[in-house]
Amino acid sequence: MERIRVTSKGSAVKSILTAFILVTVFIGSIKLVNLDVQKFFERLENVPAVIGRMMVIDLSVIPNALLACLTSLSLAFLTLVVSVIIAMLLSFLAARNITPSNYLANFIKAFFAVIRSVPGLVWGLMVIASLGFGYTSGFIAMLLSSIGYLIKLFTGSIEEVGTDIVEAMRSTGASWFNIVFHGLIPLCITSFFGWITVRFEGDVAESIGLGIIGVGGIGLLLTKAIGAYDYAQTTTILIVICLLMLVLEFSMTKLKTMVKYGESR
Amino acid sequence: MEAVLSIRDLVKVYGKETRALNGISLDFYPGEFIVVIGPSGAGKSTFIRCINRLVDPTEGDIVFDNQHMEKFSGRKLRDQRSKIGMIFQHYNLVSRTNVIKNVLHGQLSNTPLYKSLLGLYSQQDKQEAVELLKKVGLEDQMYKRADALSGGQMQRVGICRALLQRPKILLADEPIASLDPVSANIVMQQLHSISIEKQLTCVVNLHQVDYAKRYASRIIGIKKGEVVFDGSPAQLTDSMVRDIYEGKESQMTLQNKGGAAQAVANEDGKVSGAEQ
Amino acid sequence: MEAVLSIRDLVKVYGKETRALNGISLDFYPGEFIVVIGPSGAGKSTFIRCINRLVDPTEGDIVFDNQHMEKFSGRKLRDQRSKIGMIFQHYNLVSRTNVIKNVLHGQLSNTPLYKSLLGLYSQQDKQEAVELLKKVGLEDQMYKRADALSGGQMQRVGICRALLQRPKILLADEPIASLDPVSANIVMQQLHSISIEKQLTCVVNLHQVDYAKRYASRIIGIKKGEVVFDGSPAQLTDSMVRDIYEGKESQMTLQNKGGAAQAVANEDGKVSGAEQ
Amino acid sequence: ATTAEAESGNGEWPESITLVQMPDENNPTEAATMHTSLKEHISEELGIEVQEFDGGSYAVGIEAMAAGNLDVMLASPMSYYQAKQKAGAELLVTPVVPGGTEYYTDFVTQADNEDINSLEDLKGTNFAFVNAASSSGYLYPKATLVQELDLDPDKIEQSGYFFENVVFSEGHPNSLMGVAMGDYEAAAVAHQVMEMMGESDSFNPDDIKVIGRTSNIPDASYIVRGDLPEDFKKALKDAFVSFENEEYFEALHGDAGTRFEATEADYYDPAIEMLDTINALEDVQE
Amino acid sequence: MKMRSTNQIPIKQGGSSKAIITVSALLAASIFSIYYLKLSFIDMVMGLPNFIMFFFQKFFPANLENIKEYIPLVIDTLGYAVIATYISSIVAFILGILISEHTNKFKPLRVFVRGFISILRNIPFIIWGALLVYIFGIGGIVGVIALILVTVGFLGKSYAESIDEISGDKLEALQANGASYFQILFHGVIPQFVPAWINWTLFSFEINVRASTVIGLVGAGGIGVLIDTNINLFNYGEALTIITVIVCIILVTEYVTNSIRSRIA
Ligand SMILES: Nc1ncnc2c1ncn2[C@@H]1O[C@H](COP(=O)(O)OP(=O)(O)OP(=O)(O)O)[C@@H](O)[C@H]1O
Ligand SMILES: Nc1ncnc2c1ncn2[C@@H]1O[C@H](COP(=O)(O)OP(=O)(O)OP(=O)(O)O)[C@@H](O)[C@H]1O
Ligand SMILES: [Mg+2]
Ligand SMILES: [Mg+2]
Repeated sequence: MERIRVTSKGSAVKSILTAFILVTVFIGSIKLVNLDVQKFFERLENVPAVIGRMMVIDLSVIPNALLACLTSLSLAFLTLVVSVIIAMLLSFLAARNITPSNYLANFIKAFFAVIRSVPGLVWGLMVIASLGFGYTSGFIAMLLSSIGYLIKLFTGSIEEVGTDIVEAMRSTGASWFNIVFHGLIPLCITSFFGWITVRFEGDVAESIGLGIIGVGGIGLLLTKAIGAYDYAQTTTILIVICLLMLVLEFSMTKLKTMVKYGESR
Repeated sequence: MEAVLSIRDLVKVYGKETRALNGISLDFYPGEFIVVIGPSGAGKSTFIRCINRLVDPTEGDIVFDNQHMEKFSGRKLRDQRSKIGMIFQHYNLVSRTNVIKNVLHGQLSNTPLYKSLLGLYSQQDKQEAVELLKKVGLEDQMYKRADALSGGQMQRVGICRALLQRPKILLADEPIASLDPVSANIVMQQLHSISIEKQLTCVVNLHQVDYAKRYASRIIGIKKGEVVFDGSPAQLTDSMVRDIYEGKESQMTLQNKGGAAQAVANEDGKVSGAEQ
Repeated sequence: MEAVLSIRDLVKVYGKETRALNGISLDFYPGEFIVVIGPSGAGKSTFIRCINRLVDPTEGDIVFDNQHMEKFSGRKLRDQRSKIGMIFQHYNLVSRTNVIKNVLHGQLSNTPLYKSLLGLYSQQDKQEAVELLKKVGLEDQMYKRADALSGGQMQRVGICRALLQRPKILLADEPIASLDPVSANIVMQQLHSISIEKQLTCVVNLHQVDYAKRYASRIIGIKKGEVVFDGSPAQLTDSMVRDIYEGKESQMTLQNKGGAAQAVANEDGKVSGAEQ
Repeated sequence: ATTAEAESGNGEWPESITLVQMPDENNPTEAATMHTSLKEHISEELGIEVQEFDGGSYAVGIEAMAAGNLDVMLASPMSYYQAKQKAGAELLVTPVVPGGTEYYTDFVTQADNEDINSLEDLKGTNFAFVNAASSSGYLYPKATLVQELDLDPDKIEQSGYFFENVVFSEGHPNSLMGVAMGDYEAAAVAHQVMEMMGESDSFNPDDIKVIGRTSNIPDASYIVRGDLPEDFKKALKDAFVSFENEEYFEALHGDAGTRFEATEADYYDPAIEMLDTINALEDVQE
Repeated sequence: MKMRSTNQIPIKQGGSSKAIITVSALLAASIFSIYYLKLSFIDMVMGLPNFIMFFFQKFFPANLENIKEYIPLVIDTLGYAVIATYISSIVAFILGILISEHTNKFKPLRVFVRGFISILRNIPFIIWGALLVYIFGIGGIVGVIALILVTVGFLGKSYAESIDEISGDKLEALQANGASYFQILFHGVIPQFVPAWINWTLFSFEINVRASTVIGLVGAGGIGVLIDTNINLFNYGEALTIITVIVCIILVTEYVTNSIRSRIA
């Protein structure tokens, strides 16, 4: 009886080869970095003790924490607003299916890949040496990497949505801006919402890291609590941060569904 | 009369091997209502999409409005395209935007960006959009989101969008594939009467030979990327139709051979019926 | 004879207001070839999708194969569904997967997960898939990705997928909307002959009244979510057809009134032509 | 330092100064409000605006000082030396606790490790420093080893020279936990960190054995940008010394009797000499 | 005609009050933030020349002396990144499926997982680091776990977004076939998901390479942590070399991402 293939000739070989390479790379990496898995399992027994130690809270820090949150949130918010505007424009220039020029697209992608890979401390150093301490510096330091991230996230989404809309609008003679504003933004807006939330969290997290360069806010408070080995305060501050972010996440999800399936107008 | 659109030796090769178009030369004149027929995969969609450069032709000239389409890019290409209306097989509406905005997209190329963003389309455009929507029976759905419409409703929105461009030539890729017969007839008739009224050239891909015969002023048969028929509906004889779709028939299993022949015969029967 | 599918008081309300189905009661018997016609937005697609619960009905009973479809979920629902083939208006193929795999998806419910993942479908299934593809003239495209096909080709893949399920009842939502007349006829004929051969009940949404009359053993007219006609093709008179599509007509602008009436007349002309 | 020179050339006082606190294990969460009182005091005394920030990195602070964006900061001996080289910094005041404080680093190993009981026994062990830029976690312990065991400072990190292997754990707690769990045989951990972690139950002090310690590390001092007018620096020093808010000192230094005292110019010299013995100062050029 | 008399044709119903409220709320929040944080845009512009000068004066020329010593560290970094990317892409895929509406109809679980990965993202790395060290001590395993924590939160969300984007149409056809949940997943969702999966996974590889700074903080090897050390020692030239090495790795990843995506799209 004749054998009927389900995949075209050679594609099975290709898949096996790919799988083989992937597995080899993985095993090779494990060998390379000397992972001691046994130790890992042995020490799992420490988990309850360590977690138990963290299970204390100190309510007295809450007012301070909330105030610091306001600072962090407003910094993150402002960074977000500016970076979303810039990143939106640039990401439409960088998305493969709508870019006016492939060279430009690649340049933008590469440029921000570089920006993303410069560590926070280096930005902090350069910004503070030129601007001095303060929120202005924090804003700039966060802005750059925030834009870098958003561009990556946005272009991903733009490249995923259908080309048929671009086609239809192109055929009306609509300009690039028209296609972007009337076609792609309405289409992508829901996924953009998702990314904006992710980045808002990222910005808040980054503002925590920015304690290093003298930017206050919840991050500094947290760093100090950790430095003082004050578990009660640390846990409390964490709970505040997480609650805040959960509220944010779920309200953005709500907003997103509203836009997606929302009132038909 | 001078041709609005003149196509010479058009070739389109997808990838390395698929020759979707294989040297097509045609002239289209103002006010013609051209229906393109041909078996599935013949290259009809590709042909139509080459005209407004949604697909870049591999070889050949496309002269529209005295200008070489294949040489343009950027602003120039957009200007040319704004003179070419297009209706898509799958509607291609912006699903999250409401109906009237989708229709107004037809005038984007003539509206400054800031105005279109604020929704400040000219009163005339808006009025025309509303009138077009009324014509196709969608005045009640004007503010519904495009994705809440049925297939047929969406298609009619797409037609309004193309007409709002006030084009010199109108391309349509199976515009009535998802319409019920009454809507289909009305749409075809509207296209037809607009074509006569404004001396607008229409190029329409159709699968329904009977509609082609009823509305076309000229029928073009494409098969395997080549023009195999070009003439008036009257010239399109039953044997001609069989010829155009023939390749298909022989592709079918032998077992069905009789059935297929029968089918074509039926088809012709129907066509002549419609002709009465 | 016992009904395969028996529908009682089916109601579907979208959102808060859109009553797409408004109390439909019907019985379908083995071997019937039912064509559902009706104006755009009448609820044809909704009706068909309620049968296999792709759309959850708001009220009413659907008894298929002696079991209440509306009560099932999980494994039971899947088993029921595997006995119902479906052909979609927009093909709904997995675009990044090749043609033969898309067809074999029809047998997923009878193939254990690990086997389907490794492509180990039974020889019989594979053989049948290949035969089906040959029947519709796609043997050369077997290993092409589904998104590299033309519209018509995709639709034929969708039909093969449904047939491979070896279903007890076959639902089709405008299966020939994007096919050229010969392919359309062949597809309809295949559906028809399979329906007779295997006593398979087919429920097909169509916009083409002529096709409906030619192939159906029973025609159902739906309008505004209600059954307005249920009878044999012979019973579907011209005035009946006008009646079914009438609402549409009056929706059109006054200006076009004459045209629309004319269109319906033409339609009837065509229909009777096809009847000859 | 271009702007700084322009400012100080004519001996005019600046309109405002920037004061930066650096991370310090004894900065509690309330420190922010506490520092405000110091800031207000100085501002009142000098009659100019004082801005106060919490910094996190000495390098950032020093570069900011070099660029004229920072005037006063808290510094350790090493950072003072770097700041002097890069930004011409001068010592200003030191908080002095009445009983005196002792900052030093312990050499630790597992309590049940019978083989290691003194610094000599560290030969051939896996050893963890904190970080190549850390004073208490690297420079001081290294200097102690070099001086006491007469080792070559440039070879200490090489595997097989003295230690079997040297790692940088990047944190005092990391080093301590690494030893407690047996990831390293020994490590250098700041004594104060050990005490604080012990108090907070982060580890069991019985797991750890101290086998040696460094000499005392001088207290961190406030340093000031050198190119400010002399009379301004003097006034600034007086402002610090006259600060007597007991709540502040209690909260930050654990003793209400603590006061700022003017720092002698040679206060850090012994420490810096010691750093020189391990060639730590070579890299710091202007 | 009737049209003539109604000379105003709105293009949406219900007026634009909603949009106006949204925009003014955003604007108000931005202005509040600027005021509250005392941001100075003049400073930013004035600081720009210094910023650029600082970079070129301090960081150039790159110090290539020790470049040989970096090779094992680069390999370590890549090894950790590979392992973390593999594991977190598997974990995140499962989580992503549990978050997406298309693939998980059980709302409470959806909400729970969404909250869970939101917490993963929002607890700052220093906390995870401290916890991990207290539990597992020091070493490669901790590094890998740390990286996984950094990545899973982000990747889970990204996967979920992309799965949401895959239209319900195709899934519907398989549903109608009576395919089981997992069959729909493997035959419907996954094939469509491949381009997005490659994009996000390689992006997470990039994140993991960059995160070698943070895994240094839990005592695992890698090159990133040397940037901070060198900056703290004022060895800017060397820091620049390391940054360049990381940038190169990331640019290669970006290039691979783009070329794979355009090949398989
Ligand atoms: N993007 C593409 N890449 C590769 N091949 C393509 C592509 N688009 C179409 N083709 C191939 O080109 C040929 C012509 O396709 P085209 O869509 O123009 O046919 P058609 O006449 O419109 O068919 P239908 O009536 O089914 O819509 C077909 O063989 C098709 O497989
Ligand atoms: N998902 C949905 N949400 C809200 N309303 C819907 C939805 N799907 C369909 N409708 C509405 O339900 C009604 C019936 O739609 P349906 O798609 O069943 O019509 P149809 O008869 O198939 O039309 P066509 O011939 O154009 O395909 C229409 O008024 C449509 O606007
Ligand atoms: Mg086509
Ligand atoms: Mg329908």
